Amino acid sequence: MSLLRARESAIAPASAVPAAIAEVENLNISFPAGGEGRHVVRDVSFTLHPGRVLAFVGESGSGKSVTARALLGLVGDNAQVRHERLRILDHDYSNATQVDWRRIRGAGIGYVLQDALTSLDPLKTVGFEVGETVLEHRLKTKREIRSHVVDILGRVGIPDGERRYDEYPHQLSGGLRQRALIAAGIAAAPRILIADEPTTALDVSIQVQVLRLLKQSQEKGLAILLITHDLTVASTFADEILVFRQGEVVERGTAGDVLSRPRHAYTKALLQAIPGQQTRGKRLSPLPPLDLVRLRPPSASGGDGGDILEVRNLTKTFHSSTRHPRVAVDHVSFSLEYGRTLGIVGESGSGKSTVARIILGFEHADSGEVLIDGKPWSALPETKRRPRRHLVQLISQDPLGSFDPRHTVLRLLGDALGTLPAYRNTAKRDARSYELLELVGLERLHALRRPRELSGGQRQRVAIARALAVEPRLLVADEAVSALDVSIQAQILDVLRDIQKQLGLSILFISHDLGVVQHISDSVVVMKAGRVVEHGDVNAIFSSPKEPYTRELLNARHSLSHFRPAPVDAI
Amino acid sequence: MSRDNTNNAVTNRLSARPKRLSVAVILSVVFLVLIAIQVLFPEAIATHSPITIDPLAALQPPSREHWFGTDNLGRDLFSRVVHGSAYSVSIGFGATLIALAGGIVFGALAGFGGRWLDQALMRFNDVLMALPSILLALVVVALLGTGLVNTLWAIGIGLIPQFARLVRAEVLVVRNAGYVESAVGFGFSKTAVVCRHVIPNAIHPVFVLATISIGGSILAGSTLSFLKLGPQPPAPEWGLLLSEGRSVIEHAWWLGVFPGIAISLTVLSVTVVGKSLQKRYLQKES
Amino acid sequence: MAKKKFIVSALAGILVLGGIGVAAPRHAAAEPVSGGEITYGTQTDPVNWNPHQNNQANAFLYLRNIFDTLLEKTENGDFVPSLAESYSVSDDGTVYTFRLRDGVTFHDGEKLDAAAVKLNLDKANETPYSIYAFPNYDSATVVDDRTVEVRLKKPDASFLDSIAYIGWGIISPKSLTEHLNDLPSGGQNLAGTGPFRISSYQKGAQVVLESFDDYNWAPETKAHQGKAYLDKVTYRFLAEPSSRVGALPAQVDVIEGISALDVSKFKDRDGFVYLSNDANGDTFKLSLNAFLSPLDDVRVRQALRDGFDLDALVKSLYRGEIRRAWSHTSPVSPFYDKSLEGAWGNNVENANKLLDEAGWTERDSEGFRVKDGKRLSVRVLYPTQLDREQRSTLLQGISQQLKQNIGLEFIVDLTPSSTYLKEVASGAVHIYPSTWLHSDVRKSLNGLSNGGALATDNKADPSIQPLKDLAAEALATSDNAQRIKIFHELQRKAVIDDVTYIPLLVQAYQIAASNKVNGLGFINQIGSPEGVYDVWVAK
Amino acid sequence: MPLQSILVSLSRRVALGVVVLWFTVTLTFAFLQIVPGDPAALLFGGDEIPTEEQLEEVRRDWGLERPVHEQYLLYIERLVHGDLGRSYQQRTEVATLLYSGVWSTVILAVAGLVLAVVISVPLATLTAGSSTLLRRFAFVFELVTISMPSFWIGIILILVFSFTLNWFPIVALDNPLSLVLPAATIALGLVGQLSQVMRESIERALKEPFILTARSRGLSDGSVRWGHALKHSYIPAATITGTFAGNVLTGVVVTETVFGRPGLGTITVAAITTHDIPLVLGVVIVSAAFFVLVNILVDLSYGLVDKRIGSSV
Repeated sequence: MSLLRARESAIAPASAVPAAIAEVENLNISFPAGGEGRHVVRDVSFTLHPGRVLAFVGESGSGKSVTARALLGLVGDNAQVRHERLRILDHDYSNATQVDWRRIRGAGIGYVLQDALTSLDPLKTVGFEVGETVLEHRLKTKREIRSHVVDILGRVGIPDGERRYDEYPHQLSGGLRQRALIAAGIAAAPRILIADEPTTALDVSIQVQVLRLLKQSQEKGLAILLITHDLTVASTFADEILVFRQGEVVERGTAGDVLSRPRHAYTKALLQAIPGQQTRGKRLSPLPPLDLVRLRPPSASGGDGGDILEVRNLTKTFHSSTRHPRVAVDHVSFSLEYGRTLGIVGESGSGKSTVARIILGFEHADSGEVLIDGKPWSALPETKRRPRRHLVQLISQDPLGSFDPRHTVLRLLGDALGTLPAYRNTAKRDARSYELLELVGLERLHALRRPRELSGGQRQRVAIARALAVEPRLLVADEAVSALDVSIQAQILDVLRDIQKQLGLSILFISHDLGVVQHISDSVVVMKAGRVVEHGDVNAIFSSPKEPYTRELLNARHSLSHFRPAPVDAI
Repeated sequence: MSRDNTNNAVTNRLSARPKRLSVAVILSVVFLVLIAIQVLFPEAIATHSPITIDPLAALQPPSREHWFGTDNLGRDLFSRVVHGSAYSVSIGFGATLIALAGGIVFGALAGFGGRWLDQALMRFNDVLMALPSILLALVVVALLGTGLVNTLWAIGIGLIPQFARLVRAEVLVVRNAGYVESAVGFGFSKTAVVCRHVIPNAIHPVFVLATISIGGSILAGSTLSFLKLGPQPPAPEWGLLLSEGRSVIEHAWWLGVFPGIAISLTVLSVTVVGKSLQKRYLQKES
Repeated sequence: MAKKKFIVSALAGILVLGGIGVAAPRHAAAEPVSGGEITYGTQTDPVNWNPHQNNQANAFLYLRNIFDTLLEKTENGDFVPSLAESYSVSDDGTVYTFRLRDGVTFHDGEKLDAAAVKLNLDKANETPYSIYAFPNYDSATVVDDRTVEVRLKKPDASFLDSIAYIGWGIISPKSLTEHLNDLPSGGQNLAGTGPFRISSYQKGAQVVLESFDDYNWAPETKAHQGKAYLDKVTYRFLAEPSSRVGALPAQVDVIEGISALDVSKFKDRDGFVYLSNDANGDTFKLSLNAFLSPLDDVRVRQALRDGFDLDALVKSLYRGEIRRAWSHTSPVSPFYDKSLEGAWGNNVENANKLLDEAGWTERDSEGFRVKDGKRLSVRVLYPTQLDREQRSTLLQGISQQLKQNIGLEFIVDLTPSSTYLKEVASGAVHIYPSTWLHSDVRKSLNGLSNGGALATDNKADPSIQPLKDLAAEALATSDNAQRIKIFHELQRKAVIDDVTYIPLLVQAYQIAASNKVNGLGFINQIGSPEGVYDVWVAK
Repeated sequence: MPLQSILVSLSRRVALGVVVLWFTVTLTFAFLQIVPGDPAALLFGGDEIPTEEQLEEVRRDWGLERPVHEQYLLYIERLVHGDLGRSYQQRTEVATLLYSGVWSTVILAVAGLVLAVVISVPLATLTAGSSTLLRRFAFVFELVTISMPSFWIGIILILVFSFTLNWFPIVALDNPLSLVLPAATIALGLVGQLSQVMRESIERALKEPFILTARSRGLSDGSVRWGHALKHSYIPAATITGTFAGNVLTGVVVTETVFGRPGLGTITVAAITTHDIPLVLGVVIVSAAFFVLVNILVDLSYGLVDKRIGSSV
């Protein structure tokens, strides 16, 4: 593993650490808007060194991005920034003017944001975006710029730069786009590069490529500040790690120290929350298990050994007037036993979500059939399916979108309950709603809120409560934890596991995240380009994959996390 | 560790941003309330009869007796403006109601009716849009004659395509919203989904457009009056007052100024309120 | 057949003097100068440039520059030579012989000859092409190259009025034969013999006329001979009154159509000339449909006539710039009956008495009189495009006064002309406000003898036959005194006895100009603004 | 987007546009048949009430005695051959009449649109997302222009800038300065809406990550606004301008009336008030064709400005 070797070479004795090129001492940032004032960063200090990587790790809202932006003077117009020392590239930026800041941005410090689709101006060509920094700082003339940009594109591994120069971001694949963004960040040869979640939202294989690219820059003497929510990425890549929580640095140290000998409870919890092989059968979050037994329907498990879900030879092609027809699902078959969890993994575009939508009856298959509880399902007309729809419930990635924004949580649950004959009565419905909320770990006061007023984790709990309300037999969790921070993800995964264990429900768990699937599933289906590549027991597939594609996936993940933190309780 | 409270803090911060009413909105609402009072109880506010002529008091500048001065027949302009508010407001509301009703019917049919009905209705909508609204209004007036009610139709019909487009677009957006699919997933029937979710959620932006188009309709009404195709004298409709006053504006500025201010302030207030509704309801959802 | 030969030269001197009295500028002091150009702000873009098809008095000022007629009418009602150097009438009054002037050419180079005149007369009497067909016209004959004979079906005193009217302007035969369909839209193909030719025309904007250099046949009514003083005149159509007034003097040199309120800006002001002229023909009046209840009762009509104070209304609206009218006929007409002045109007007490007598004694909640459960109500239909000079405001004032004074509901219905016909056809119209501008004896008589309102309302009613007989007598007689007597009788009947007309305003025309512009005037025949043949600009 | 697919979508739009045009003509034709008033009586004109025989003659002359559907088919047939018929009132080719007015109107409309854009773009770009004094001024200015009837704006402009200050003539049509006030009247009818819409999308763009990226390259505030954010307001701005341009006749009618300018607006009012059916139809065809054309251009321009459109559809 080249990445692995690179990291080891970077970890050198302390005496060999080159002099700092950026020093920040006791940085405090607050937003005094609205009178009360919000303190988002407290007393953060760090230094950057040429050829070394510093990583900020933390969950969303922890202040890591804001801290990094302070180096660029881009915290925001209404922010109050205080610090004892702010030296960048041998200049004091304590009282820097806009002109000073503009001089260092791009030329002194490059900045790479996540998600190149939104971080590159969609209306400008790639060449323009990459060359803009260079032109802005008058490093090249307009005549020289084209060859310079093509050169840079080549350096970040974008082939055929001449052609790409005139293309627009949407015409590039995700990996190339992210490379172009990095090209723009380093085009003016800065000495510091801030990379803010540069690999989020990318498929695993591409994440590896992007990180490798950053690594190359680092080796050429660039000081890199990496911001990530992903401890694995940080551990692979960084020399030093700062763990952020609510605007404060709770832990700092070398990558090895932080991961193997975490001191702060928060760091420990974070590490423990990472799902994977080693966490199978264990709880990820420190929260106590739910008590769901009361919910258990009288006729709990169906025929033992039978299949709740059977997918036979599904095929679905999408037609479009301007493009070639796209085969999204290609002869897919699998089945799911009662009370078990089946994971479907695959990269974006593999057709896993389309399969889910067909199973949910939101999409018609061109051919093939879905059976639920051994009875026809996808072949039924909608009116016939309607009375049985409660059997299959969806937990989506975006619970907010699945709630009518005008309704309170109570109303949302009540509406769902209203489909059951037992809950035609309003009082009964309300009582049951409160009970459900309590069961998924929410409080009574949440009942009168609207979904918009809840946090992401709370929303997902409401979604689960609502799904459970109608006494389903099968839950389809489509990327249900993908948008959540790792600690929240841990909680929701625990909830799903509790549900399954105590209620005997079957779960179809769809995710691009191999770790999550490995953690929760009994068996797994690997999909690629609409086809099932491999299908079998989760342990078998993860330990000895037969198909090359599965191996590829696992390798990519492995190179991202060559360092597996030992289970925390073992330390 | 409390349950995911970091995330909580972020969401609270975003949603709890206080939305204060600006001074402009408050003033607009106050002004519209005044207009509403004028419409409902013109006698209580007017100082004179709006139609009684007094040749001896013709063309007097504003004074304590005649706040807005008098016109060329000695009628009290202030009282005429007060009584005229009913006309202008009826045009604004009436035309908007027609457009709203027509737009919802057309738009909903197009949005729900399947591909062919949608295509047919939208092409028809294109036709209405291709007809310049003034031409449509002129033809309607030629067809039905002048007068308040006809003016209202003339303007309202011209506005229908705008509403139909919006209703259709909203219905299509809402139809594909996650919560509609989710309701289907719970086994609700199509009708139930439409009534419970689609229409209530699609209607908000439509009402916002309606608020704004009240102002536009008042302006359109005054334009028809200017072209002598709106309500006819002696109706004290504002556009008509302004249109009559414009030829003597050099000698009796008040005749050309006060009705104009009445129109502009009303339209302005409606627009400000509409925009503020738009901010409150629409941007929050997007 | 004894011929009454009209010797041009004998009368020339008198006519020139008369001409100067009217058309020559009242402010002319200096010697006229040739050359230069003016911009003239006008109210009307003609709907139709073909004189045979245009009936807009406000467009005659353009047409009179471009076209000549066979004869010209003087201020005192005589007819003097123009394109015809003389004419004669047969004793029985049915044959008119015109001797044409020599050497007259059209703008397009065609020569004026008898054939051209015959073609014009025939066209001008052909319906539906022409709107000026003369009911008694029979035929025209080319006698020789310069002589045309016109035969009438029966004697008609109004024939020469038509001959001198711009509606019978002589158009180039080439235009009439080759470009007939293009004539309405103006342009180069519209060729006459007048002192100016069309240089360019932009619909809705302006028409530019340039001097016709060959012009050498001005009638004696004009102040000078030979070509026009001006090289060029731009008529800019400014329909907005305030635009015309505001544009003078910085952007235009002359304007016409000035509202009473704006007059003070020009009248007796340094740097400006202001001219005003009463129109010939009819006054602005209400035509009452005496065959429709409740106006079928003459007492109601009288009460309506006397139930409002016209003097006060006119004074307040027009500030003395426009006069109230006393008769159906304009006071500048030779047939005007002056004895009507002060003979009617504003007698509220009597009006109420009349209505009481007529049985309209009860009142409803709004204060209107009621009889047999029906409100005393009349409906006035007025086309919006005729509404100028605050006339609808005047009607509203009358309406208000009638309500206050005598409890009569006077509904003023303004309607665009597109729906006007429908409303007329509905038959539920009591009153048509109208003005008919002409100096045509026959048209005046027609109006006076039709018993009020529109011909459609009553043409079959036998009760108006005596009036029609009187009118026919006036038209046929060759005795002018007798004709005037009949005219007076008809006017008195229409206004005092039958009350089929209620005169309101004497229509007037106004011109204002910067004072460097000289020679402006009005058309003798109908009183509207004249062309600019005599106009010159001081250097 | 490859040329071929541009041509395909273009021809589809044009075909659709022709259908819309045909629909529009038919609808208007039907409308006008119900409008009261005997065209023959109008054609006759004049002072006297025509006799029935005279009316018959006129009807024969103009083909009005035929059944309505025949008249319609005849009209469409002539229309296909480019013959718009002859005006009842002016007895001239409708095409000639329209041609005489169309250039003046196009110049006025284009001048108005250009002026509106010239005012709105800086106003929106400079004030987006800021709370300066200029923003407040813009807020008030836009609201006031949105709230004033355009004929009133025109009258005030004339009074102040032409008659009182004498800066811009309105009478001398040959003088290019005479275009300023009418164009301003048209522009002010659009400026409020246009700059508000542009500002909204610029503000939305300013919140996007790519703006942060651009700033991180050292771009000044101005460069970020003009170089990146402004372009993102193109589509809503073009939509509004397209709708406005399609409906420009409305603004033109008022403006031409107030300023006494020649053009389609003047012709429209005259045609409607005199019930001149061929002329009304002519105006409808011209303005609907203009609407269709403008919207095709606007649609195509979307793809040129934003390459994602067209490739994603």
